This record gives sequence, structure tokens and C-alpha cells, in this order.
Amino acid sequence: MAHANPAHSAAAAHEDAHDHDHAHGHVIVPWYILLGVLLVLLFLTGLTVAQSQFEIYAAEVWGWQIPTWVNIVLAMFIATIKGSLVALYFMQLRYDKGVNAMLFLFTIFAVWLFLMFTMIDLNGRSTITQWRGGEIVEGGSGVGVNREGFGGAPIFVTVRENYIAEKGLTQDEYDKKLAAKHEKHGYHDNPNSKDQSRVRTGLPPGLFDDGPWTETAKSEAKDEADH
Amino acid sequence: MATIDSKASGVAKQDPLWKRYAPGHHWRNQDDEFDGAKIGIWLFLATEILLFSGLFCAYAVFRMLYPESIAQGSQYLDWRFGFINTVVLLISSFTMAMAIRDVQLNKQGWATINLVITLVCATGFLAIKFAFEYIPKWSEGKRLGNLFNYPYATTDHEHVWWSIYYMSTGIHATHVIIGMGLIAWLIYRQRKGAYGPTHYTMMEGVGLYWHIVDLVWIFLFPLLYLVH
Amino acid sequence: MMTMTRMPTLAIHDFLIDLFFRRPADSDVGVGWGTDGLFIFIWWVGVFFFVLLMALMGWWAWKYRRIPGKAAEPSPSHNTALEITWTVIPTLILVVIIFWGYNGYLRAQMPEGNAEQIDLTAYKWGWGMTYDTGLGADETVPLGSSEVPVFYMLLKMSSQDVIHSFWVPDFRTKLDVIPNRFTPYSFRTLPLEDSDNRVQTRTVQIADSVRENVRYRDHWIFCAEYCGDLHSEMGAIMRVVSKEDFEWWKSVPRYGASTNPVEVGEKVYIASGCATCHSVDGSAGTGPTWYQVYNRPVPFADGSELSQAEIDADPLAWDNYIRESILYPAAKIHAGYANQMPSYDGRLSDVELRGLIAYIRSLSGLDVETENIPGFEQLDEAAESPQASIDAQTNGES
Amino acid sequence: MTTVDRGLDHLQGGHDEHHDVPYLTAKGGPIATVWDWMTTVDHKKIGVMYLFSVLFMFFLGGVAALMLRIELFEPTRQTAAGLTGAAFAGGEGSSVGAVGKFYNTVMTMHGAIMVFMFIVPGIPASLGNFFLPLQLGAKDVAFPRMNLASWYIYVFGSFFGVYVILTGVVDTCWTVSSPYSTSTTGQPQFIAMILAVFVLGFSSIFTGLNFIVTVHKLRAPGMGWFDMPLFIWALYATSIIQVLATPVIGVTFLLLLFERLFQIGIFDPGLGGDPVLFQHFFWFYSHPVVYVMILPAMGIISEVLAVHSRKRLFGYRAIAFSSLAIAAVSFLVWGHHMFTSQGELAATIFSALTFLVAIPTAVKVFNWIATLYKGSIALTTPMLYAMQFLFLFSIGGLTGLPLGALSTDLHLHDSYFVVAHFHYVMFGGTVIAFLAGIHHWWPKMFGRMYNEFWAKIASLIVFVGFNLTFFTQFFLGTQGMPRRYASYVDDFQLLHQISTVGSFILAAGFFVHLFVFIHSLVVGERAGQNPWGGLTLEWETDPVPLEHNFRHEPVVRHGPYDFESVVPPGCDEKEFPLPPKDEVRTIH
Repeated sequence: MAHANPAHSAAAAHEDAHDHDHAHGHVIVPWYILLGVLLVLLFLTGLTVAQSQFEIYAAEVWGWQIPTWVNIVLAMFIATIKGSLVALYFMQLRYDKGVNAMLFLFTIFAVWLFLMFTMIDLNGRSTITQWRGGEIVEGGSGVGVNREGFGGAPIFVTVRENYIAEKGLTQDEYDKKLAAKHEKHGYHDNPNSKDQSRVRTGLPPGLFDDGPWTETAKSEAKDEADH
Repeated sequence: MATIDSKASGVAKQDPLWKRYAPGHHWRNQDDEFDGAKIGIWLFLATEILLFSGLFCAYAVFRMLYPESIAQGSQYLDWRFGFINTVVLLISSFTMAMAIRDVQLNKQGWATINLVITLVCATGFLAIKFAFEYIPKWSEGKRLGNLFNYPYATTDHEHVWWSIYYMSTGIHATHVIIGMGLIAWLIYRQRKGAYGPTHYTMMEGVGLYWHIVDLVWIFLFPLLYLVH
Repeated sequence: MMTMTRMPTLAIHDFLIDLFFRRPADSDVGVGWGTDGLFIFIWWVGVFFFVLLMALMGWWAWKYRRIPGKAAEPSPSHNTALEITWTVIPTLILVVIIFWGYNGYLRAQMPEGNAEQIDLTAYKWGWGMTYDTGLGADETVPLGSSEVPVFYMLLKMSSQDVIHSFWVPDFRTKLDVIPNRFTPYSFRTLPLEDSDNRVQTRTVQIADSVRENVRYRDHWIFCAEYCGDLHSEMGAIMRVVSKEDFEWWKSVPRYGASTNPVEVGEKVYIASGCATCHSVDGSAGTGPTWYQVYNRPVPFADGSELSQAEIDADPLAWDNYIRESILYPAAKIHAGYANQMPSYDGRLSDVELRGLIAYIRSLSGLDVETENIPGFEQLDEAAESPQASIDAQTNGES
Repeated sequence: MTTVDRGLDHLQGGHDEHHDVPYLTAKGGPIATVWDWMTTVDHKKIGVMYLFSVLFMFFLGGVAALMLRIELFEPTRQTAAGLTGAAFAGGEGSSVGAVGKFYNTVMTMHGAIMVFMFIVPGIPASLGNFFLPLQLGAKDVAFPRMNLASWYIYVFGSFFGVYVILTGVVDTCWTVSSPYSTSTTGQPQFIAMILAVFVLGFSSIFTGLNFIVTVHKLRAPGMGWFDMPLFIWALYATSIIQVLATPVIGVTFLLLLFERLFQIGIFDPGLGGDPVLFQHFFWFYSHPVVYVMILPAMGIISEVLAVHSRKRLFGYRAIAFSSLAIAAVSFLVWGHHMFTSQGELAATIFSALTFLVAIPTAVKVFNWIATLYKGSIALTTPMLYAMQFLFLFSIGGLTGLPLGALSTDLHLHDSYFVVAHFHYVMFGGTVIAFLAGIHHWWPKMFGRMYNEFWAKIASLIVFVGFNLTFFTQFFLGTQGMPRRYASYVDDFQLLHQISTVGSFILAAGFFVHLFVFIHSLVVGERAGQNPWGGLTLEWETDPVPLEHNFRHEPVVRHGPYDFESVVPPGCDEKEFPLPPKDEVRTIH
């Protein structure tokens, strides 16, 4: 090949002429590197869980209100490190030809474009006209849904009402059951702080919102729906 | 570079399959074929990543539009199962990498052991997924979209959350199942002596595929289980 | 908002406008330096480059045609200065176009503070308008219509089924109408000029009220987003009248004391879009015909039927069936037809509903006995003011 | 698959006698020959099979288009009813809606066939498959069996899809927008069509993946990246788009499928989903794929212009890089299909980004025109088509400007202006270039010349018919005719009638072409090795290439367009003379 591939990177040194029993120009990653990477990965997995649990703990014990974006950024940061480790060592991108790494990076770039532009659009609909942002009927208008007894209400309401009717429950009985069901993972039906990231104590804002999630838009939409 | 394929000089009938392997007629030599195949596999992996990008995009958008429902939905998942599954997948990824290393060094016995561990881990992943997640949740009525039938939902869009959950983990699980088939086939071929230091393209390919399955899960786990 | 004046009058410009658009835009974002102006500007840019390139191509193809035995003359294989020039100059022109287009777009999207808001509902296959007084449109040009005044307007649009797109070509702007979301369509029409030969005058009669010399101008409304079988029939007319006429139109009672319920029904039949799918002469349509059907058995898609026995037993069986089918179309589906109909729940007042029932009854040649139609005694009350009919509508829904 | 390693043979310049027959040579009797073709992994045979498959699909899509034009001859449906009988009239007592439905079904068929089954696989899979390895000096594409699989998947997907559309009532348009597509009738047919398109995606990915690896690993010795013909550059850029964009349509259709089956509520507003999200998903694939359609066409034009005017292409690197630039930018601009449905911020960003595409495209056109300067231009059929391409594609490109600008797009979006623009780019661009490519390479593919005179006549008929059909539609669009209408207001009738007449002239042109091709295959004059005097490697092969392409592995010693210094292989210097040496002052 006269047009000279880029050197076999790390492999070039390794190439021991014409030894029959060795792969040509292929890197053999030492076992201790693979094992080390695995251990780091396991540690990071523990870390990301700990990070998420810490948030709950801090909120319960110390009353710290850690904003959602911190949680997301940390979790994604750790996941990115883990992903990079897998790509670099397990998938051997570190030792591989540049073209594969370039391809991988370009793919990630395409994914990023896809997510970013779509989110910019769907998040920015209400910049000029507020009521453009929210839904008319929250949970869907129900039109086009072919479900028994679906009367244009959000699906979870229909499901709930059907269940209550079927079991012949009173509202109180249902509420008790509901509270019991949600006890473990902490359901509270009085959302308060905009800056809180968990349902436990409030309504989490969106990724890009610093204010409450288009509250006005939602309430307007609700008014419309009620009307 | 013009490396001459060394083994072309002498091929004996009693050699294992991997020594007798010859590249396709249109390739100059085996190294070129290996490199070409690897670019091809990476291109395939690119398509896989973009396939999943659609699901990540749906997740991101609905998290942005209906944050309370996604957060509420996330509460229904037990992070411990996700954690165990992550560990299981990471280990399987490690053994896969080790299996390739073993083949490169012609340690066929170890290669088989590592591949079998990988397969066992994959099975474990699916078992946990079905036994502790899919089946209990489905029977409770926590289903996707219009099949949603959970009477204790408290937010408007929980069915959308379940749609995203089932679609993303479902497509991921499908990939795990396909991967298991590929690994089983690898074990069969490897026992036949098809892979060795000079020829292990298929192992490399399946290995990369398996790592990408792992990679996707690395991102799915915090998004679905941890980020409230 | 800056009002766009006409561009300096150039014969060629007017000719191009006529060629491409038939006439200048009737909205302030379209006219003059707005959409029309940008389009013509782009046209000139295009013509310049196109003529230049094609002239060169033709000239060279002839001048350097192949002569056997003669080689091509050597010439440079590239020229950096030239290549940079022909990259940069088009880029600069593109920047102008981007900002010009952006300006027009923002003005089209930005509603005026004092704009009058009208609710617009799109459905397969028609448009429903609800004014701030609760009135629906009732003037009848082919497929139902609406009237808007010559001041700022903001349509708050939503769809009942699939995505539609509201397009008034004369206004040079359109916007998609999406189910379960509102989208805003704001515009300002230009005044009714005497010099405009499309401006017409007529006498309008609504129930007992008459107004002479109502001047108006009609514009096509099209649905521009594919929405199914009758997508191409989903047109309507927007009628522009003066503000005074509009206010009058909104305030007059819709149904006079003497209005026959059948006439009410007939009006609703046309204005609310029933005519799109249901015929009154027995011919087939997307929905079942209304001709000669009243008090006859009806087979349903699920195999059951409204039998003659039931009809005989309950004189109101058919009335209830009609009412149910209008408000909840999915409840009972006529055999042989798909459920394509949108719900009219909340869009028709009781008076209008009863009018429709009476109208369907009359199509079977039955006498209209007002007193036999339950609830129709309210008609007289309702007729006194349009507000009453709105109340009826609101109450009817809750 | 032979087990003999030929790594050494290459270096010694040896070759395998067994494969020294033209690839078209029959292998025994008819059954054996058919079997040989059905199981071949030869890229040339697969290319030819692809060529006939896509042309057949083009024929089907064209018939659907003519049906649409008949229907649109009059505002109402009388003419159509008279001409087609019961089909458009809908039979006794049938409703207006049923007729609209039939029109919509035909329209869906036209769109789906032309986009998914003709124009996306079109040039890359047929001409690309045939000539990419030849121009690179390779024996085959990197993964020959995958190549064959791609064809089988294509055939399966296409026939499945067409069958479903023909028998069923799929009326969703090729854009399958939710919630229309998730609520319209025809559940099983719709699902089947979605699956067909899903499957077709694999064929597209396979082709693209194959090409990228081939370009990377199988270039002939001596061929650097900038010694590659521009057709290869174009195919390389195309392949990148195919590989990166197609999986997104895969996941979109998967979600749509589940939406349709279980109503998962991701796209369906009835369940809180977002239909605009579907459009983002859809156009993230479908906009880049527009460049999958046009980029190979641009590659063909580069080849044809250079060879037939015997000129080094002006600005080789600019054209090569602009191909890559278009591929990269194509992922940034999908939102301009949604100016009327998306938010203002995104629309603004997308509008600005959209104009980025105009720049490399303009650069290409300028370079092509500049290539003609001081050439030795032979007005052969391929050259005529290339000049038609420049004419029509310039119109198509320039009419893209008002569609990219926000305020004018608000008026023109979803109108006939878009239809005309799209057809000027896709038909006036891609199909015309496809025809240029077929004529250019016809002698190499089948070893026979075609009748130049009748081919030129046909190309003129196509040109006239095309412009009559689609130029009128620009005016229809600006005057307010929305697209996808089965009937229209009377004002538009005259322009529609001109358009319909034009469409039949266009069809007539294609039939003349069909006869020219058949005539050539049956009694055409035998072609020489290099009838046009091309310098790229495919002209170094035998008149009909051998099974393994080259007698010896070619070594590249000159650039693909060095017409000033190299006598074309297999050609007489008298026929293709070189300029005097002292005049040559080539700047590389």
C-alpha cells in the first residue's frame, strides 16, 4: 500500500516482524489495564448511585435543596467518564486507527445536534406567545385514542375513575390506598419549591428552566381546558 | 506498509482453522481485511448509537416538557436492580475484552471460559430485568401508552414515561438478546478453532458490539433510575 | 408595529407581483417591503446569477465546441482569488436575505397588543371560529366562513384531530394547527380601498336585523397540511368587513322571534360544516345522508341497531340518537362508515342542536311540531339576545 | 469463496486465468445464468441488477405521477373520471371522500416509491456499485456478500411496499406524519408499509457502509485521497449521510409502529405526545437524505463535464471539500421543513443554518461552469444532459432561497412552489444526472453504443416536457395552490392543464429513451474500451469489464483529469490530441 496508512499507532512498536503466532499490528491490551478499568467502572457506578442517594439524604436530613441540573450534570458527567473508559480501553479506541475514533466522535456530534436542536425547538415554542407552550388538555386530548370509556380526559384520570368504579371504592378509601402505594418512594401531592428536583418535596423544573415550568402557560392551558 | 501476509507461505491441513484462513479475493492481505472489517463494524456501531439517540432524544424532550411525570416515573424504579444490572453488564464487558485478549495470545481455554462468563452475565441481566422489573411492573398496570392501567398514578404523563422506559430498555434488551446469540455462536466457532492470533475479526466485531450495548446501558441507568 | 409602505412604484415590479401573486398582498407583513418585496428581491438575485451562468455556459459550449484533431487550450485548474470572490459575494447576499426574512417572520408571528383574539378550531375537514362573544361564524360561502375586521387579529388555533395548516394566500402567511396545542396566527389586513375591484357591497340580514351597504372583501382560506380524504375540500372564505360592520355583526341576535327551527337547522347545517360530509338529497358522502332517515331503523357498525320497535316505543329515540351522534360521534357508528366526525360538544348551542334535529326531521317530510321537540320552547328566550345562546352553550356542556 | 490466498499474486502481477471473461458472459444455460446472477457477489452484476430494479420502480412511480396529473387536469373530477373510468369516479354512488382517498393513495404511492425505492438507492446502488470499485482500481467492494444482501433486501422491501400500497389504503403520504398516520384507516397495510420502509433502510446502510470501507481500504496503489475521481468523493459523502441518518428513520418508524399498535403516546397528541417531535425525528433523517439523492448526481456531473470537455475540473479540491461540507451541513438544517410548526427561536436558527448549504452548492455550480472555459466540448448526450442539469439545478437551487428565508417560506411552505422546487432539484438534478451517467457509462456497462441521434432527441423532449410540467407549478405555488390537493379552485386550471400536458411530453421522452436503450442492447454497435477518452480507471478495463475487473492491478500514475498531459487509455492520440507541451502550465 503505497499511499501509506497512518502508522499503526501504538501497535507499530509492537510489530515483531513475521512472528506467525502474533496478530499483525494489533494491540494486545495487558490484563491489568482491563481489570483496572473494570474496577474504576465499578467504583464510578457506586459513585453515581451515591451521588443520587446523597441528594435525597441531604434533602431529608439537612433540608438542602439541590437543584435538578446539578444532579443531571453530575450523573451525566460520571456516565460520560464511564463511557469514555469503555470506548478507550475495552473498545481499544486508544490503540486503534484514528479513523475509527474520528467516526465515533462524529457520531456523538450528530447525536448531540439531534438532541440539542430538537430540545431548543420544543423548549422555545412559548417565547412569543405564552399559550403556545403548554398542552390544552394535560395528558392528552384523548382524541384518536381507542379505549373503552375514554371521554377526552387524561389517561391516568380515566384509569383511576374506572378502577374506583370497578372496585366500588369511595374517594377516601382510594386516597388511603394511594398514600400507601406512594409511601415508599415518597409521594406528596403538594408541590412547592421550583428548585427542588424530586417529587418527594416538589415539582422538578425542566433542564433549561430556571423558573417554574411555564406555570402560567400551564394554568392558562388548564383554564382553556376547563372552559 | 505493504506487509506481506506471512502465513501465506505455508498452510498445512492439520493447522487450526484460524491459521488456514485466507482473506477474500479482493483484499490485498489479511491486515487490510481486518482493518476494513473494523471500520465496517465501527460504522455499524455508529448506526446503533444513532438508533438509540432517538430514544435518548425522546427522553430528553419529555423530561423537559413533563418533568414531574418523568421524575415520578423514575421513583417507581428500584435503583438497586439497575445497579446490579450495571455491574453485571460491566463484568460481561470486561470478560469479553479478556476473551479477545486470550484469543490474541492463543489461550483458547481461557477464551472459552471468558466467553461463557459473558454469556452467563448477559442471561443474568435479562433474568433480573424480566423477573424484577418487567413482569411485576407490567402486572401492576404500569404499562406503556394506551395499555397503561395503573390506578395510583398521580401525574398526567406517566404513561409517556412508561412508553419511554419500555421502548428504551426493550430495544436495549433486544440488543442483549441478539448479542447473546452472537456470543453463543462465537463460543461454538471458537471451540472449532476458528479464531487465533492472526484471525479473530469476528470476535473483535462481536466484542465491539457487546461493548456498545454496555455503553448504552451506562447512560440509560442514571437517566432512568437515578436522575429524579 | 411599523406599517409597510409600498415599494417605489416600478412598472416591472408591479408586473412581477401580478405575475407571481396576481395582486399585492392584503396584509401588512406581505405588502411592500415585506414578503412580496423579499420574494421579488430574491427573484432578481436569482435571475442575475442564472442568466450569468447560463450565458457563460451557452457561450462557451459554442465557442469551445470540439473540433476534431484540436486539443483543448490549456487554462488554469483553479484560481484562488476568483474562488474566494464567488464564495464571499453570494454569502453576503445570503446574509441580507436571512435578516430580511427574519424581520418579516417576526412581524408575522408577533401579535399586536390590542389584537382581537378569535378561537379557531380545525377539524376534518373544516374550520370553526368562535368569537369573543361566543358566536360562531354563520355566513355561508362554500364551506362555512368567517368574517374578520380590518384591525389586528390573533387567531388562537387548535385542531380536533390531525394537523392542519391555516393559510390565507392573500396574507402571505400560514401556520400549522396542531391537536392538543395552541398556535397563534396573527395578521393585520389592509383597509377596504375603493380602488380595489374586489371590494363589494351588499345588504346583510341576520334574523330580524338588516344592515345595508356592508362593504367586504373575500379571501381564500386553504388547509395546507395534508389531512386526509377531503384535504382539498377544506377551503373556506375569510370575509373582511369594516370594524363597525363587524361590531354590528357580532352584536345582533342570531335567531329572531319568528325564526323557524328548521331554518336554524339549515343554517347550522351549512355554517358548522355538516354539509362537508352529510348530504340532504340522498347522495353518498363521507357520512350518512340525512335525507329520509328520520324515524327509520339504523344499523350500527358493531352489529346492533336502532330498531323500528325501539323507535315506535320511544318517540324521542331518534332525537336522542341525533343528539348523541353530534356530541359524541364515536358512541354509535353507522354501519358502513368510519368514524371521521369530530365532536361538536361545546361548539353548538342547544338552540342550534334542536334546530338541526328539526331540520333532519323536516328532510323526512315530517311536520315540524315545535312543541314536540323537547327544550325547543326555550327558543324564544334564546332569541332575545345572543348572550343567551352562549349561556345555553356553556350550561349545556357542564 | 476461494481458499487460495492471492496476496502474493498481486505483488507479482499475476492474475487468475479463470476469471478472464467479461462479466456479462453467460454461465451455461438460461437457468444456470439466472442462478449465477442471483447468487453473484460481483459488484458489477449487482449494480446492473440494481439499475434495472430502480428503473422499474421509477416506471411505477411515474405511472402514479401521470395518474395524479390526469386527476388534476380539471378542478373537479370529470376528466379524470372519463379517462380512468371507475377508479377516480369512485363508481356509482361513491362519495367525494372515497375519490379523495384514492387520489391520496396514488399520491402516497408516487411519493413513497420515488423517494424510498427509486431516488435514495438510485445512483449509489446502481452506477455507484458498478463504478466505485472500478474507479478505485479495486476488484470488488469491501463486503461483496453484504452488497448482494443489500439488493435482496431492497427487492424484498420494494415489492412488499408496493404490493401493500397497491392492495391497501395507505394514504399517509410518504411523510407519514403523526397523528394522521396513527389515526387513519388501514391498520395492517400501514404497518406493513412502515416495515417495508424500515427494511429498505438496511439496504441503504449496507451500501453506504460498504462504500466507505472500500474507499478507505481498497484504493489502487498510487491513488491518494486527492487522486480520487470526484464521483467517488460524492459517493463517499453520500455514504456518510446514509450511515448516520438512516438509523434515525429506523427508530422513528419503530416508535411510529408502536404508536400505531399500542398508542404509546410519544408522537400522538391524543395521549400527551408531541406531533412536532415526530417531525423532528422524521426530518433528521429525511433532510440529510435529500443530499443522499443529489450528491451522487453532482459527482456524475463532475465526471461528465470533465471528460466531455476534456478539461481538468476547475477547483478539484473545492468540489471535493464542498461534497463533504454539504454532507456535514445537511445534519444542521432539517428544521427548515417545519417553519410553520416549530417555535420561533428554532426557526430562526434553522433558517440561518439553511443558507449554509447554499454556499458549497453555489461553489460547485461556479466550478462546473468554469470548467467549460477553453475546453474541447463535445455535445454528446451525456454532455447535453450535464448542461441540462446545470440549467435545471440552478433553477432548483435558486428557488430554494425563498424557501429558506423565513417570511417567504411562511407563504410558500406546503404549496406547489415547494413541489416545483423539489422536482427541479430531484428530477432536474438527480434524474437528469442519472440519465447523463447512464449514457456516459452505458458503453462500459454493456459494451455497446447507443443511438446518439435519438438519445439527443429524447433528451430534448425530456427537457421540454419537464419544464412545462414543473415551471408552471412555481406560479401555482406563489398564487396560492396548496400541495396534495385532489381538486382546486377554478383560478388555477390553466396552469394545471399546461402542467399535465407537459407531464405526458415528459413521459414520451422517457419512452424514446427506453427504445434507444433496448435498441442498443439488441443491435447496438460494439463500443471500444474508451469511447469518450476518459482518464479514470474504469476506462482502463476491457470494453466489457472482466469478472475481476482488471487484467493487472492498476497503478495510478496520473490524476483523474489530466487531459492536458495523458493520452487516454485505449485511445488514439489523433482522436484525443494533447496540447503542445510548452503550453501546459498545470497548477496542481
